[in-house]
Amino acid sequence: MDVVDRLLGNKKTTEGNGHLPEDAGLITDAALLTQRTPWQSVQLARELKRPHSIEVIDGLFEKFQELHGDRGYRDDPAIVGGIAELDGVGPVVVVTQQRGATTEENIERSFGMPYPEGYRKAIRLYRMAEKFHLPLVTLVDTPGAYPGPEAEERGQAEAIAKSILVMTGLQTPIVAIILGEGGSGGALALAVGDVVLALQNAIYSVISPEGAAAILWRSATEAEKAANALKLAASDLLKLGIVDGLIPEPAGGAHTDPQATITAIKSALIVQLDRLGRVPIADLLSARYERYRHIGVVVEPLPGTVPVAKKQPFWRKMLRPT
Amino acid sequence: MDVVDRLLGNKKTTEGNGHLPEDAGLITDAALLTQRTPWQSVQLARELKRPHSIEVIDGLFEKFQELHGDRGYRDDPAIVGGIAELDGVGPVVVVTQQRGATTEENIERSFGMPYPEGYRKAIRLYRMAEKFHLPLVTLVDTPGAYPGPEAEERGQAEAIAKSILVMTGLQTPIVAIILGEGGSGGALALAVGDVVLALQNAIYSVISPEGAAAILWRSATEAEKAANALKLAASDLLKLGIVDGLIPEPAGGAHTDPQATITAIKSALIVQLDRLGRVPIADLLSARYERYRHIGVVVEPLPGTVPVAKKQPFWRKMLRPT
Amino acid sequence: MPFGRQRKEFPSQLWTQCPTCGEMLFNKQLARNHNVCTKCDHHFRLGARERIELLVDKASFTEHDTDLVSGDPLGFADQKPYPQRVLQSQAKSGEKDAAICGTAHIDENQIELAVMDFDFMGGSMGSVVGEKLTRAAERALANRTSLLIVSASGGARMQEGTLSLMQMAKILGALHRLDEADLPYFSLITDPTTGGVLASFASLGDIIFAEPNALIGFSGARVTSETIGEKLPKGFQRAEFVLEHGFVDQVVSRAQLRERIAFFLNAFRPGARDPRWSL
Amino acid sequence: MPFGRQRKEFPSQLWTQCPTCGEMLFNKQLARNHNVCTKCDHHFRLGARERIELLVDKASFTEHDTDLVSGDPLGFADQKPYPQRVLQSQAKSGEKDAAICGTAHIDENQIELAVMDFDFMGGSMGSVVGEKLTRAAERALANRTSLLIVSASGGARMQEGTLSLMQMAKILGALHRLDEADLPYFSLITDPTTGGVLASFASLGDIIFAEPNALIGFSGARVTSETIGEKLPKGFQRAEFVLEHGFVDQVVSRAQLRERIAFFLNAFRPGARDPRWSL
Ligand SMILES: [Zn+2]
Ligand SMILES: [Zn+2]
Repeated sequence: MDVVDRLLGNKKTTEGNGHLPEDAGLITDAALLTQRTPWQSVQLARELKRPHSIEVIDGLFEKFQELHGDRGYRDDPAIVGGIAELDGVGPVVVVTQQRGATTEENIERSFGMPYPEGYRKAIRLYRMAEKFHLPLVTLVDTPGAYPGPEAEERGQAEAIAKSILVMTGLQTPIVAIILGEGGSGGALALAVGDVVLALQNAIYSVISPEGAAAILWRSATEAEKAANALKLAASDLLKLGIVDGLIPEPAGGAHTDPQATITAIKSALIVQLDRLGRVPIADLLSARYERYRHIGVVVEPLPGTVPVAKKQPFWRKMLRPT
Repeated sequence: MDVVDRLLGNKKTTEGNGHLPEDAGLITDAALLTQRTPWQSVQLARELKRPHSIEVIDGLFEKFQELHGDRGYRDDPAIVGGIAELDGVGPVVVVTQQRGATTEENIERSFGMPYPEGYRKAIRLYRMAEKFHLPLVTLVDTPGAYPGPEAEERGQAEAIAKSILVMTGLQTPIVAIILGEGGSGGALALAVGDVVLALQNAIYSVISPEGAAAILWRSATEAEKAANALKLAASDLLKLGIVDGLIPEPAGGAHTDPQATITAIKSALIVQLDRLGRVPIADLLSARYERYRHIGVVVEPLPGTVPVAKKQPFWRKMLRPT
Repeated sequence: MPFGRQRKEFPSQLWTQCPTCGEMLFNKQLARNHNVCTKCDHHFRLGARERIELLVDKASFTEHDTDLVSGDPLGFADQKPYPQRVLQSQAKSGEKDAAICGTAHIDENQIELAVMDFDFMGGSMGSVVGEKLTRAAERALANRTSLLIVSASGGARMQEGTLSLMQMAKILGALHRLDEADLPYFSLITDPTTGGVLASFASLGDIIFAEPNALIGFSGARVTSETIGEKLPKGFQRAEFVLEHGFVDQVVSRAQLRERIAFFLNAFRPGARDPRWSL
Repeated sequence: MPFGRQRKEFPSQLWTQCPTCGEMLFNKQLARNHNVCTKCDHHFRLGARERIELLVDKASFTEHDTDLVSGDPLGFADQKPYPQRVLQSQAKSGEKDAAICGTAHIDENQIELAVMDFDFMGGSMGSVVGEKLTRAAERALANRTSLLIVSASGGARMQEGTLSLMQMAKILGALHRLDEADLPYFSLITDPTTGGVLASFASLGDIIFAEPNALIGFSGARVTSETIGEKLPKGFQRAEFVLEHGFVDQVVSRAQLRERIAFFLNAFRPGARDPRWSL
């Protein structure tokens, strides 16, 4: 079922955006959401006390061993990755961005804005997951890739592009979860997956509301307007088919009860990895290709050329929760 | 036929070291060589007027288009590579080290001593050869990999290791030619091939004679002694099975008639690429594996026949000052 | 000499002043020289249609997906509604969106060609550009031919929000299949190419060409210099700078582009491969 | 306090002074602590046999290729003939050459293990080391098990000239086959690991461990600083420095090594892989 149909409302609401059945307590129908304004989501997604990646990793996994380095230039602390043990699933590869909890940590981790070597470390770990047939779990939380001149000189654009390319063809299941802020290409470089989930108050945008306001409204103070226009809130992303399901947060937001949030993430993750684990890898790759192939809205006036909804891969039925 | 047999002289001299039939005017039997002392070879191999890589490329190929960059840090001028057209063979990928003809050029090209990014550019081109099924031709001429601290920081060792690893498994024919000085690992990173040729007065060594003299004779002035001991001259490399054939040079050395030298290189290259082109790739890879698998000399007596030294208290040797 | 006075003597619709050497250039002559200054080789930007004419064998270009136009999935409006911006750009540029795609021949090699048009909303990439480029890659895969993408873009199109961002993954998914099939993909980066376009297909060609002095960067130079609060190195984010840093294979001036691309098309042409080498 | 006076009070065959904290350590106790200073965690070098004992499940090590010894292919002699050096090293170290290889278990995972012995001619790599390590990799491939190589070496062995250099390609050829078969290769880098050993198998593990403060470098620090004629940065070529620069996954102190390696062996164990994911 493609995005156009979804936008026209030709979808069974019980199937949310049609990517996932309702299971694992995921929100798959935006209509069921207690609405917040996009601007409120921006605030919550950036909330300093919101559980950050390392805290989430500690809560999600039995054991975690961090692996360092891109094998070419430097170990970037803004990207944290390694091997972890997940209850009932076994070993997985985890890759995430890490913001700091303190100013010192933020400086060390460049506020969760990775350098090219960070993305190259991520690529190395993606390939490790593929080589050893381990599922890949990514946690996304970044204002964006680091924009400094050194990052430009070392190929920020190439590193992001390569990371996305590798993920599109990686021969192992991938679950990507937007934890907080999904900042443009710097986030996408970790967010190509078979299933993409977002926390209920996460945001994911092509540009920060401030950036868009500065360019389109010529005033950074219009950030709230931009946030509304950009449809960057999780509920919008669900409607647009960019994320497949939302992980509920406590009423006051994730930071009011990190433990409950992490528990919700964990149960969602286990269910999704179990589902994907039952899909033959070749089908997984075609489905991943189709997932992105159908994102976007185009109008093609010539009769008969408007893309029709693709029939679901055969394994979709057998993935209904039993 | 393995190296031990060769060393024991159990080989048909007409077959040289047994790797290649006599063809294309190659010298495959060291006995047929007009002998020079190793030290004379060292001088000739380092002769400033000796034809260097770019000059050789210009002479060998119809067209050459250089490709730049490692896609990660920098374009290293000490490594020159690209796509070239070879008479009767078609397009090939060429990768080489380039020393300078002038002091300025030598400084720009760090005297033909590549940085890690140089080897990473080479690896990128090796893989391009594989992807597009083009044979790979490498020309080796370097005092060694650049030994400065920046090179260490950017992973000189990793880059060389990776380059060698990739060549051992590259799914396309490889002909490596030692033009002048083959300086240790920095040379080997370009010199793993199905066929490895050397110019008659080239040298190829695990360490420079000066370096060996400083360490083993504790005086750099013993370099000539070291050169003799190291068996680094082309004729020795042929006997040892490290190179498969020698390309004859004009009587006075390559620099006395670069054009004649290049013509000899060209005819040898065409014959070898034609031979390799007729080998199915799977067989080529096994043969390449076996080629290196059998280099080296070990003695394996029946168990017990080797005198066993009596052990010291184990903590004695552990605690030798570090 | 005082160009201020000079310019008056040159009606601007007929003449253009070269920003590099100051020469006043007769527009028709400039166009005949593919927008390259006849005096100092300064490369002005070149329109998408002129670019195609420059690159392909005469009359060999067959355009595809000509009627594909943008929707308004977000109902986006800033100072103007998005659909209105699109209509204005269509009127101004005479194109339906920021990419023109088709099948063509270069030196008798059939290729799929996609050329971005900076004149259309700054060459920004939304769903239409994503769809057209993806189809071009899929056609190359189906026809077992090479793909050439000419980039000129400010990046992803804000007015389609995160959907524009997703086009990066959509196109790269198709390029990954091309790569798996060992089919050549060439990227030609022209002035300016930034943001999400550089951070996806533009940076991943088997061979990457750039035009002289083209602006090539991920973040806008403004953002970048603000990040460190200092001036940027000379030539920062220019083609020659990017070449030195290892991310571009060749900087090629416009006059040689076609022949240069043909060289690699011929070198990588399946015909040029020796079947005896294939597994 | 004046260690000069102190040392007299400690007969050196019984006591060792820690170069980091200055503590006088009772040798037997130091050995029991696997040569790690009980006061400041300084890691002394550890012999190959003790290393094996430290890493593998009790009594699980079966040695292979025990009698493999070096020839003298070059007839090499510097101040002493090479064969004489070898005999002396054999006598001094009690080993036949600079690597000990065998099959063992770590946390019940069968692996092929190769441990270099710095006490034997500085752990230098000649034909014997090359042959033994290659056989170890080939056994791992044949048995579908993991391979662990513990490096400690000054590099290639000069006395076998270019033949020593070729061992790098020989071993890497075998490691490439291991990689193609998706079998895990672990590299543990110990003090010191330099030259041709670092520039081959030591730097290419799926996971690379290093011991604290181990010297890890391609060129000797002397050569390197002479190259630029200045002093080197603090910590240059030490494990922690190499970690920061991205070439080592983890710096692990000796006490945790076995458990840490076991973690990855279990994570990468074919049993741990879900067959449903394989193509
Ligand atoms: Zn001009
Ligand atoms: Zn101590």
